[in-house]
This record gives sequence, C-alpha cells and structure tokens, in this order.
Amino acid sequence: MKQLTPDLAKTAYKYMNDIRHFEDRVHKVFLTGAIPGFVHLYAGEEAVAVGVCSHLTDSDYITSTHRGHGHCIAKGCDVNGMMAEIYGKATGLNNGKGGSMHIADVDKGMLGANGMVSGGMPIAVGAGLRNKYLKTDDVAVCFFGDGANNEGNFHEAMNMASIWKLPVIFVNENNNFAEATPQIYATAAKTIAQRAEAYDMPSERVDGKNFMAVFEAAGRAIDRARQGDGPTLIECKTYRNYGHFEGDQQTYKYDSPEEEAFAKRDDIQEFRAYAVSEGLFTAAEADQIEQQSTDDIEAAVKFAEDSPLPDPESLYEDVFAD
Amino acid sequence: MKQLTPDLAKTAYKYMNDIRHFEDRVHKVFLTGAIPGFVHLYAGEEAVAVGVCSHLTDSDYITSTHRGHGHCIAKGCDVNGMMAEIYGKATGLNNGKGGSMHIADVDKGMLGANGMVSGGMPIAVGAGLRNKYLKTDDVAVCFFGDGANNEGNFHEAMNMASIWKLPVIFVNENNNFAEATPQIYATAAKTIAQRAEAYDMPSERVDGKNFMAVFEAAGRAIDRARQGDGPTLIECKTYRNYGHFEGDQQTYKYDSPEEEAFAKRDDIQEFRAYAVSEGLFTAAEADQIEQQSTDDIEAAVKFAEDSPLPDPESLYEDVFAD
Amino acid sequence: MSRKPITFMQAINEGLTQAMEKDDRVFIMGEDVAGGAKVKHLADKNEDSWGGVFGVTKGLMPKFGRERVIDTPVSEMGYMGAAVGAAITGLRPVPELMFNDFVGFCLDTILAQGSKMRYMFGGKAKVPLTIRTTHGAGASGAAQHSGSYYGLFASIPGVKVVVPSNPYDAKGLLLAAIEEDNIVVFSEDKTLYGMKGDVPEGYYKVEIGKATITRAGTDLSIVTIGKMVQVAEAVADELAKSGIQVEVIDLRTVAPWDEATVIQSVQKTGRLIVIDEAHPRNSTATDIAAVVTDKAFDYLDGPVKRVTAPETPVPFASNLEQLYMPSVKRVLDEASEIIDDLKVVKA
Amino acid sequence: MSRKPITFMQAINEGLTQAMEKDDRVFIMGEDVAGGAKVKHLADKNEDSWGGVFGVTKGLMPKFGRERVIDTPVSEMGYMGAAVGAAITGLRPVPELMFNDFVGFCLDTILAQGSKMRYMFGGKAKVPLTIRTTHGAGASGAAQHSGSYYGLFASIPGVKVVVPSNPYDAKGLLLAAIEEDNIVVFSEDKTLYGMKGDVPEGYYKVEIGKATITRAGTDLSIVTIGKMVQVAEAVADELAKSGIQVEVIDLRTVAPWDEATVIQSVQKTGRLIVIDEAHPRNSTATDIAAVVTDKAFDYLDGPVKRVTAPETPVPFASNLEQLYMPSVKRVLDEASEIIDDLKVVKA
Ligand SMILES: Cc1ncc(C[n+]2csc(CCOP(=O)(O)OP(=O)(O)O)c2C)c(N)n1
Ligand SMILES: Cc1ncc(C[n+]2csc(CCOP(=O)(O)OP(=O)(O)O)c2C)c(N)n1
Ligand SMILES: [Mg+2]
Ligand SMILES: [Mg+2]
Repeated sequence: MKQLTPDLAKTAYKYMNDIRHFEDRVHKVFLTGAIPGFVHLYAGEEAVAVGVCSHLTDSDYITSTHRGHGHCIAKGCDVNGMMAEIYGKATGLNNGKGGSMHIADVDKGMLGANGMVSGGMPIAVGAGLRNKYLKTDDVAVCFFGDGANNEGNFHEAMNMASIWKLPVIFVNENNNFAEATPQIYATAAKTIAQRAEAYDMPSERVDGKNFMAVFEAAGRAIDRARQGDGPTLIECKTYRNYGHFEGDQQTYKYDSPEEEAFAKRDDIQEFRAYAVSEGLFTAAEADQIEQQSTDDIEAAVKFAEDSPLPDPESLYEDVFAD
Repeated sequence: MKQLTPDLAKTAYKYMNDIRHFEDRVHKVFLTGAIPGFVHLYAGEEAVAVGVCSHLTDSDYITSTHRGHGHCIAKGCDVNGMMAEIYGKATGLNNGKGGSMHIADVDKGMLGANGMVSGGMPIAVGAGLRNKYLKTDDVAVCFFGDGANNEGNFHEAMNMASIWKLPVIFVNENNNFAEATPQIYATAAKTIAQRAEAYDMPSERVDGKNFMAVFEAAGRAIDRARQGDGPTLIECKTYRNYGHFEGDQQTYKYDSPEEEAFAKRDDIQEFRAYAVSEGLFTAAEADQIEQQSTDDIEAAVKFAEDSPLPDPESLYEDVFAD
Repeated sequence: MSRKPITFMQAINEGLTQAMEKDDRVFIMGEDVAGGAKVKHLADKNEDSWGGVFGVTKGLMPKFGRERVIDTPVSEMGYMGAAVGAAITGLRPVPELMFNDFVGFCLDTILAQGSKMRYMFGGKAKVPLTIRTTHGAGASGAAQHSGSYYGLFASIPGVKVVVPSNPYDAKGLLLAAIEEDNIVVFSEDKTLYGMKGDVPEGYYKVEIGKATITRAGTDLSIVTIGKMVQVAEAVADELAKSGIQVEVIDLRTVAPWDEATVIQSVQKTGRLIVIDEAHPRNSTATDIAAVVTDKAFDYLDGPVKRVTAPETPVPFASNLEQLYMPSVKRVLDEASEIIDDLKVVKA
Repeated sequence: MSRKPITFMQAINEGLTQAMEKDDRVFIMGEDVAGGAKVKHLADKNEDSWGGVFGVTKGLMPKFGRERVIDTPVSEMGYMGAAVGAAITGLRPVPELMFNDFVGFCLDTILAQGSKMRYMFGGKAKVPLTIRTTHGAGASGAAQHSGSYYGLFASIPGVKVVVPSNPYDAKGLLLAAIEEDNIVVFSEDKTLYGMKGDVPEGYYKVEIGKATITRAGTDLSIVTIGKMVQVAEAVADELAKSGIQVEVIDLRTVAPWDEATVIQSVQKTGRLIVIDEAHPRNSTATDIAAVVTDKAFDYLDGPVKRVTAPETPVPFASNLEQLYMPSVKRVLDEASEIIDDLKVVKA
C-alpha cells in the first residue's frame, strides 16, 4: 500500500489548496457574471478527492460528478485548461464545448465530470471491466454522492462490479444533501456504507474531513482491487462549503449544532496541522505551497480570461469520429 | 391476521389447481400453434401466488410479471377471459389486445402482467402511495423475480416504499433462474431477502413450495402494512415446472441433485396432504375441487376457441381516453 | 375574469395551486419540489422551503403540506413509475422531471408502461398523469441540461405533449392537462420563466390540440413551438419591411398538433417555415413538413423549410450556444429559398 | 470470395465470430448471450449454452469463452453504461439489448452519455460501440416486445443506426459497424432471422451510410427500411402489371441515411413512397419526406407518401397485428393518390 511520504504529502497538500482556491475563485467570478451556467463547487470536500487520488496514476481511471472540479484537480488535470473550460473558451480542456459539468481528460484517466446524477457509475464499471479484460492492475474509482446512491444505477453498478470482481472503488461523498434534500430523508439505509452488504462487498465509513482516514481506507481498497480481490465501497462523511449550485440560498442549512460544527471543520487546516506535526512538511513549506497555489489559480483565471472564444465552425465538429 | 379457515383453504386449493391446469393446458395448446407469441408458464409456483393473494380483497392491488397467469388467477381474474386473451380473442380480458404478458383487470385490483422485467415494481409503489394518500388500509403486493432484483427499479422501489412507509409487500419469486442465468451468478447478495436491510425493511425468506410458509409470512407482512407499519420483502424459494418460455430447451437444468429434488416437489400435492391432515378439507372434497378445476379450465379453452377475433376497427381504438 | 401581469413561472405556480384546490386527488412530486424534507426548521408548511430547483413550485408545500407536495429521492424511474401506478389507481399525479434531458432515466415508465396501458388493457384503464418538465438551450446548461425532447415524447403513441410560449397559455394549458385522463408531457422552456404577461386570476383552460394564430398574414406561414414564436415574430417584423405579410402560428400542443389550423394557413399562404429548437432529425419539424406536404401539396409554392438546431449536442460556450438556437438571422438565411422567391413576387 | 446460403441469424453469428477473431478488443455482453453462467455442466466453452434468447450468439461462448461472451444480470442501464465505459477506455464492446423495446431502461447511457461524450469532451474521446438489438412486429410479441425504435435512436445526434434487410447486408454491415469508432445501433428484425441468402464466407464490409437500389425503375421510387423491402418488391410486382416501373431503395443505414441515392432516384421518378414499420410521428419516414421535399421539391409530381404503423401501440391479436404492419394492400390504398395518378399517366 502506498505510504504517505513527505513528497506525496506535499503534492496532496498542493492539490487540496488548488481545489479550495479554484472553487473560491470561481465562486467570486460567478457573481460577476463572467462564468455562465450551472456551477457546483467542491470546496470543503478536498480531503476526499485528494485522499483517494493520491493512490492513483494516469493509467487508473476515475469517473466524477456534476461537482467535479475537485476530482479533476486531484487526478492531475491542468487548472488553466479547467478554468478556461468553465469560462467556455477555446483553450479549455474540452475546447469550451463541455463546461463545468463535463470537464474531462481521458489521457489523464479522468473520464469526465457528469451532469447526470449517478451517470458515471456504470461507466466506472466499464473502465474496471476493461482493466480486468486487458489483465492490467489498473483500477477505476467511481465518485458519487449521497443523492446518487438512490438511483438505480448505483444498484446495477454495485452488483455488476461485485459478481465480476472488478477493480472498482466506489467512493461515496456523503455531504448530507442532494440539492436541498437530506440524505437521512431520501436514503432508507442507516448508512450508505451498509448498502455494500447487499452486494457482498466490503465497505468502510470514514470521516471525510480527515485526509488520513480517507487516504488509508482508499489505500486498502485500491490494494485489494489491484490484487484482483474486487470492489469496495467507501462512504466519506463530508460537507460542502457552498450551496448546491451557485445561487442556492441554502435555507436548509443547518439543522443542528452538530451539523454546523461538522460543516465548519476545515479539512485543509486539519491536514496541515497533522502533516506539520508528523514532520511531513514544515509550516514554512506549507505557507509556500499555499502561496504557490494562490498564484497558480490566479494565473488560471488570467489564462481563461485572456483566451479566445471557440471558432464558430467548431459547433459542427466532433459529433462523430471518422 | 387472516386465519386459514376451511373455506379459505378450499378456495386456495381451487386456485392452485386452476393455475396448474391452466398452465398445463396452455402448454399443450401452444404446441399446436393455436396460441402465438411469448408465453411464460407459472406451473410449479402456485403456492406463492395463492399463499399471498389469499389475504387480499378486490380493493387491494397487485402488480405482476411476464409470468403472470398465476397471479391473475390467484387475484380472482376470470379464467375464460384470461384464456381468450391468450388466444387473442375479442372476449379476452383485454379484448385480445394485450395477450399473455399484459393480462389485467383493474377492477379486481390486478394492475397487469408486465412484459418488462421489474416494470411492475414502481407501479406497485404508486398503488401503495395511493392507498396511503387516500387513508385506506388497502395494500399493494408487488410480485417480481430473482432476475428483476438486479434491475435499478428494485432499488428505487424498495427505497421509496421504505422512506414513505408505504403498504407495499414485495414478493420475490426466486425460481433460481432469470431465463438461463442462475440467480447465484447474477445476484451478488447471498440471499435476496438480505437486500431488504439496505432499505431498513423487514424481510423473510420462506420455502415457496410450502403454501403455509408463504401464507403465514404474507399474513404477517400484510397485517403490518394495513396497520401503517410499512413495507416488507418476502423471498420465496421456488422453481418453475416448464422452461423460461414455451420453446426453451432448458439445458441449464439441473445442476445438482438438490436442485433436481427441489424442482420435483409438488406444492399442490403438499398442500393437499397438509390440508387433509389438518382437517381443512377431506380427500373427497379435494378430488371434487380438482375435478371442478379441470372442468373449468376445459371450459375456458372451449370458450376461447369459440370466441371471435377482435373487430379490425379496434386496432385504432383506446389509445387515449376522452 | 380579472387579469394581472405575472411571470411564466408564477402562472404555472398558480395553475398548480388551482388544480390542487379544485381536486384533492391532484398532487405533485419530484426532486426538491418542496425541498428540505425532514429538516426540522423546514417542517410541514414552512415558507422557506425551496419549491423546486427553479422555484416554480415555491409556496405549494407551505399551502398544501408535504403529503401533497412530495419530495422524492433522486430516483426518476422509481417516482415516475410510482406516478403511473398512482394514476392508474385513481389519483391525478403531477410529477416533475427537473430537466427533460433526464428522460433516459425514466423512459420506460412512459414509453412501455403509462402510454400503452389503456390500449393493451383493452380500454379498461385510465392514466391521468401530467408530467412537468423543462427544455431549451440558452442558459449555458451544456450538453446534458439544454436539450429539447418534446419531439421524442411526441413520437410515442398515447402521449400528449404541450409546450406553452407565454404565461397565459402556460396556466391554461396546465389546467387543461391536469384535467386530461391521459399522459400529458407539459414542457416548459426554462429561459421563459421570467417572461411577464397578463393572466386571468381564476381557473380557465386553454384547449389541448389547438394552435393559435398570433399574427395573421397572407404570404408566408411560420409554425413555431414555445419560445420560437418570438423568433417568428421578429422575422415577421423584418419581412414586413419588404411588404411580406407573415402568419405566425404558435403550435401550443406538439402532440397531437393542430393539422387543421396549419393546413388552412398554408392553403392561404402557399409557403411554410417551421421553427423548432429541437434536434433536426425525426422531429416535430419533420413531422409537420411531411404531413403538410402530404395534405396540402397542391397549395405549396415551395418546399416547407425547417429551421432547427444543428445535428449536434448542445455546446457550452456561449457563442456556440447562440449559434445553436434558431435566430432571425438563421431563419432568413436557411429559408432564403422561399423568402427570396417571395420578395420577387412582392417586388 | 466463396459464398454459401445461410440464414440471417447465421450471418450475424458469422459476423460476430469474424470480428472477434480479427480484434481481441471486441467482446459481446448481454442477457444470456452465453447463458447458464456458473451452471457446472455449462462451464466455459460448453456447446449446450443458450447463445441468446433467439440463438443468434450460439456457439460464441464455446469458441471464445466466458471472458469475451459475458452474461449480464438483468440490468440494462448498468451493462450498457459499462459498455460505454469500456469503449471510451479502448475496448470495442458489442452489447445486446434483447428487444429494442427495453430502450427505456438504458436510454441515458446512449442519449446523454455515449452519444455526447466525443462532442462535449472537445473531440478528445472515441466511443467504438455497436449495440445489437431487435425490432419489429409479426411475432405476436404484443405491445412491449414488437416495437420498432430505430427512428428514436436515429433522432439522437452522434448515433448511427443500421437496419439490414437480408443476410448479406447483415454480416457486412455488422462488420462495418464494429470497425466504426462511434456508437452504432444495429437493429435486427426478429422475424427475418430465418431468412436465407448467399453470404461470402470471409470478412467483408457493407458501407455504412449507403443505400442500395434493389430494383431499378423510372416511374416511382419506394424507400424501405429492413423487412419492408419485401413489401416494396411485392408492390413493384403488382404495379408492373399496370406498366409502372418502380425503383426500390433499401436504406440499409437509417442514420445518417443516404440522401444522395434517394434524391437522385426521386429526380428521376418524381414520386416517392416511404414504407416504414415504425410508429408514424417524428420518425425516419417523416424525416425522409421532409428532406426530400425540401431538396427535390421541383422534381416532385406529388406528395411523398408514408406508409407506416398506425399511431397506436402494437396490438396482440394476430388479425390486428397483421393490419398494424404495412402490407401490399395498405401501400396500394394509402398511396393511391400518387399511384392512381401514375396509372392515368401510364394508361
Ligand atoms: C439523473 C439526474 N437527476 C437529477 C439531477 C438534478 N440534480 C443535480 S445534482 C442533484 C443532487 C445530487 O446529490 P448528490 O448525489 O448527493 O451530490 P452532491 O450535489 O451532494 O455532491 C440533483 C438531484 C441530475 N443532474 N441528474
Ligand atoms: C427490462 C427487461 N429486460 C429483459 C427482459 C427479457 N427477459 C424476460 S424474462 C427475463 C428473466 C426474468 O427473470 P426473473 O425475474 O427471475 O423471472 P422468471 O422468468 O424467473 O419468473 C428476461 C431477462 C425483459 N422482458 N424486460
Ligand atoms: Mg450530496
Ligand atoms: Mg427467476
């Protein structure tokens, strides 16, 4: 199992900061009107994406969700290309044709954010099937929300991954809500992790605000998958810092002091404190990483703003491969 | 809870025989070519349909499957109208426009056989929702197969019925196979009953060849539902006497002596022996019921054969209600 | 009946309210149509609940309670199938499919179940079901949240489809749909929600299956669906400068669409353009072109021109999305064949 | 290449076999495409396995093993989505949707995922995926197992659709489809499975997007899809008695259909009938009528006539089902307007 070396810890810390800065910045730009459409921010959930993806290489696959910026960054997508995509510019990762909900980078193993709740789940199973079919030891990670766990896709994907013992890790991001609907209302099971039993699949439920908890659970699951021991479900309890989408009034927050306390935990600060105390990096190094991250995201915004719109002719291109 | 009175036992025994004779007869007629299309026979599973439906009245609802003749008879549908429907005659329950896979009688609470595997599951939830919405104590029973338990519909229906505490009884007919695919291959869970836990729903697993086992489990579940205590899943282990559809070579039967022994149990004979030994009816009465049943089904075949084809104009009718 | 100017969104909200007041069997369900289920401070009848992702159903839960305004899990197949089940057993559900692009998650309940039940049961069942959904590009929703699939629904025998273009029609068509004993897909262009118009305060219906002529003319007919009536009106204004009198028909009902009105118009004008934002193949636009050509061939002075989306998914970038939708410029360009002809005639 | 007479079903089986021999990345999956998974006496490579509900894939598991002939649970959305996932990551899946009527269970994977991925990813992905399915009435399958939905698939930008009418085309089109880097829906009329025809033994392709003229004529064009070519040929025989020379076009590919061939034919004959068994609204038949009228208006001597299914679900009773499908009689009746005209011209 991959250990958290100082190098890996620094990379992880950088990615977590990149995500936070990216989202905070998008939040601000959205208010100016420069970014159009439906934008769902990942800030607050960094420990999940980065905790899991720290174990992956470019030849592992992930599928993502409508709240996909964090997964993209954690999987190594270029933040300039991402920001330009969200602005709808020609230099975007998808040439401006996808936008926030469809950022993808197949070469990096990032099979796309997905505007359909649960849409990525069977796709991840297909990527896992491919990994097994070609006798690789690559894995496929499927990120999905608490809302997605009530779609039929969850059931079919979990069942198929289990009967075929595929190298798929189902990572549930339980941030308490699907839009304005609490998980405890919509999901009959006491926990989402518990649902794995119905598929004879191992599962864990971890504190998703705690980087190490996610990192270690993911490590165990990914190891099993690489060794041909099949899929795992990991439920990560987390919380989003912003509304469901930009514009949400969030009248449904917070129902209890416990919820509020949990919501206000900062996974990045917690990881910094842990890493510094464990000697993985120093406070000065952390400061430096934070600054670098701020600069990188600032540069990404500038890159996006300075980029041209797509060529009108591209409207008609790339419907089919020839 | 409804007790098995002598009267109820006789009715149940009559229905079980009706189903068996009906199916045996359809099997024979199919070979002659007089019945066209895709026909799935229920023979061998009588104890399930009748064991459950013995608790129901016309104001309770059921949804059924492609293997629906047994459910129809158990719910009180007219066997003449059923047979005529299977022949595609104007006197059929659906005026000949539905056929074997779509027999329905909404007035009897029979919401239709269903050609779509799992298609009836959310419909049953809707009927349960209606029962609760109108503050009745009627229930909805959802019959579905082991194959259907791997469709997304299963997941969504079970979850909704549970969070809304609806009066729905999910009756799984686990006859080992979905077409030629064994349940143990396609279903990751060790049992189907076990899947109820993922929905915080009570469940039981019973010997579906044993009428009393089904009758009693159904009684408990239906009572709970009528009292507002929500849904239940009952898995009934059973086996079909014939192939998946008429024409199936059944090369997948039998994989073990245990399977064969189970397959050859006769739920009707077992119930007869039990009922006679308990004094619910006498052997002579049983003989009489059997004879009556044979006669009734013979009459149904004659009724169907003598009936006219639908009026050609009816092709265009009843697309919309006006 | 007294009238007041309200938005398209408010008109739908008012229609739902009045339908629910009139008939206890009418209820609504869908993802976050109330919002905040089980959140203590948003308990039954609380005013702060969401009321749908666009706010269209805001106020209904406070008024009718959570028993009649039902938040569902993210389970489109499940709750749409439940709506079919509730309808066939006597209720009158009005489920919401948040975006029509999610049709791929629930199509079976419409295509194979609800739309066929009455027919395959020999006429012995009714499925009174109104499915509200949204369509349309122009909100930067990208490929999975901007499609227009009313034509797909309209291809299914047994389904009626309604697409209102203004607040008045929205309310009246919705009330008519909810009174239907059939499946009606009621498709709302999400970019029209803020449009204002005079709407009667009371209960009224706009007949399903009837188009309306929004501008009379003698030279050229333009048939439109939903928001496209605005493009047609602008085209008409433009062509009026060349003395061309355009007749604009707002289809209102996409299935069954009003053949009589359209054909009568074409018999008068001899020329037809159909403006439809949906995908171009096997669509309502091709249906209209095919039927009109068939039934009014001898009246046509030129081919029926269809101005539609290109044969692509909806792109995200704003400049591409603008090009994707039919516009005055695109109509004038793509139908130049018959327009130029007309100009010659008129000159 | 040497040829032998085999059935439509065998031709497809041979196509699958040769595609799998040629390319290791090709595999098939679906419900019971092998059959008997985990049944001991039907273990890997056993000859007695089902090979699909119609037997089309019989022999493939014995030859290629269960790793490349994968039985799935009854989970259409799941395995079709998995096929999309396997395709975008480099394999070439050939999943089977047993009946096209089950489209409502898996549409999202095609409509919102597979067909849009390349476009919305900016051209940086390929989805080489051939979906085999079956359509068509005439087997007493009733309302949920007899539909023809190739037109629905064809309405989706980014999806190609192929409908073979004979064994030769079936094999050649299938091999061409599997070589495509796009989603192709390959739709088989289940009532054609027993049809015999000469088929080359080796590997060959029939070009996707090209129609074929099965009978040349100068008076009337008939465009057909799949099995309907047989109806058209019978109509042509019948009309030949009145001296009318019919040109019959077998479309082969429904999306994108071959505009050049159809329009050229119409430019010659001036008259067109489209025979299509699918539902009548927003269909391939209306698409053809609309496009041909648009692009060849000045060549047409009369309206394009569409002979299709009525606007109803498929009925079960055999007499009704026969009426449901286009037949020689129905073509002669429903297109009498242009046929009578022609007879006058010819007389
Ligand atoms: C198939 C589908 N249904 C509904 C929606 C609308 N929608 C977008 S996000 C969302 C909630 C998803 O909740 P969850 O899975 O918990 O993810 P989160 O937003 O909390 O990250 C819904 C219902 C959708 N995009 N796709
Ligand atoms: C949605 C759908 N998928 C597939 C089929 C084809 N099919 C018909 S019956 C069947 C097997 C069903 O198995 P099960 O649910 O166990 O019922 P059983 O036949 O054993 O009673 C299948 C796959 C179908 N009719 N509908
Ligand atoms: Mg969530
Ligand atoms: Mg079974």
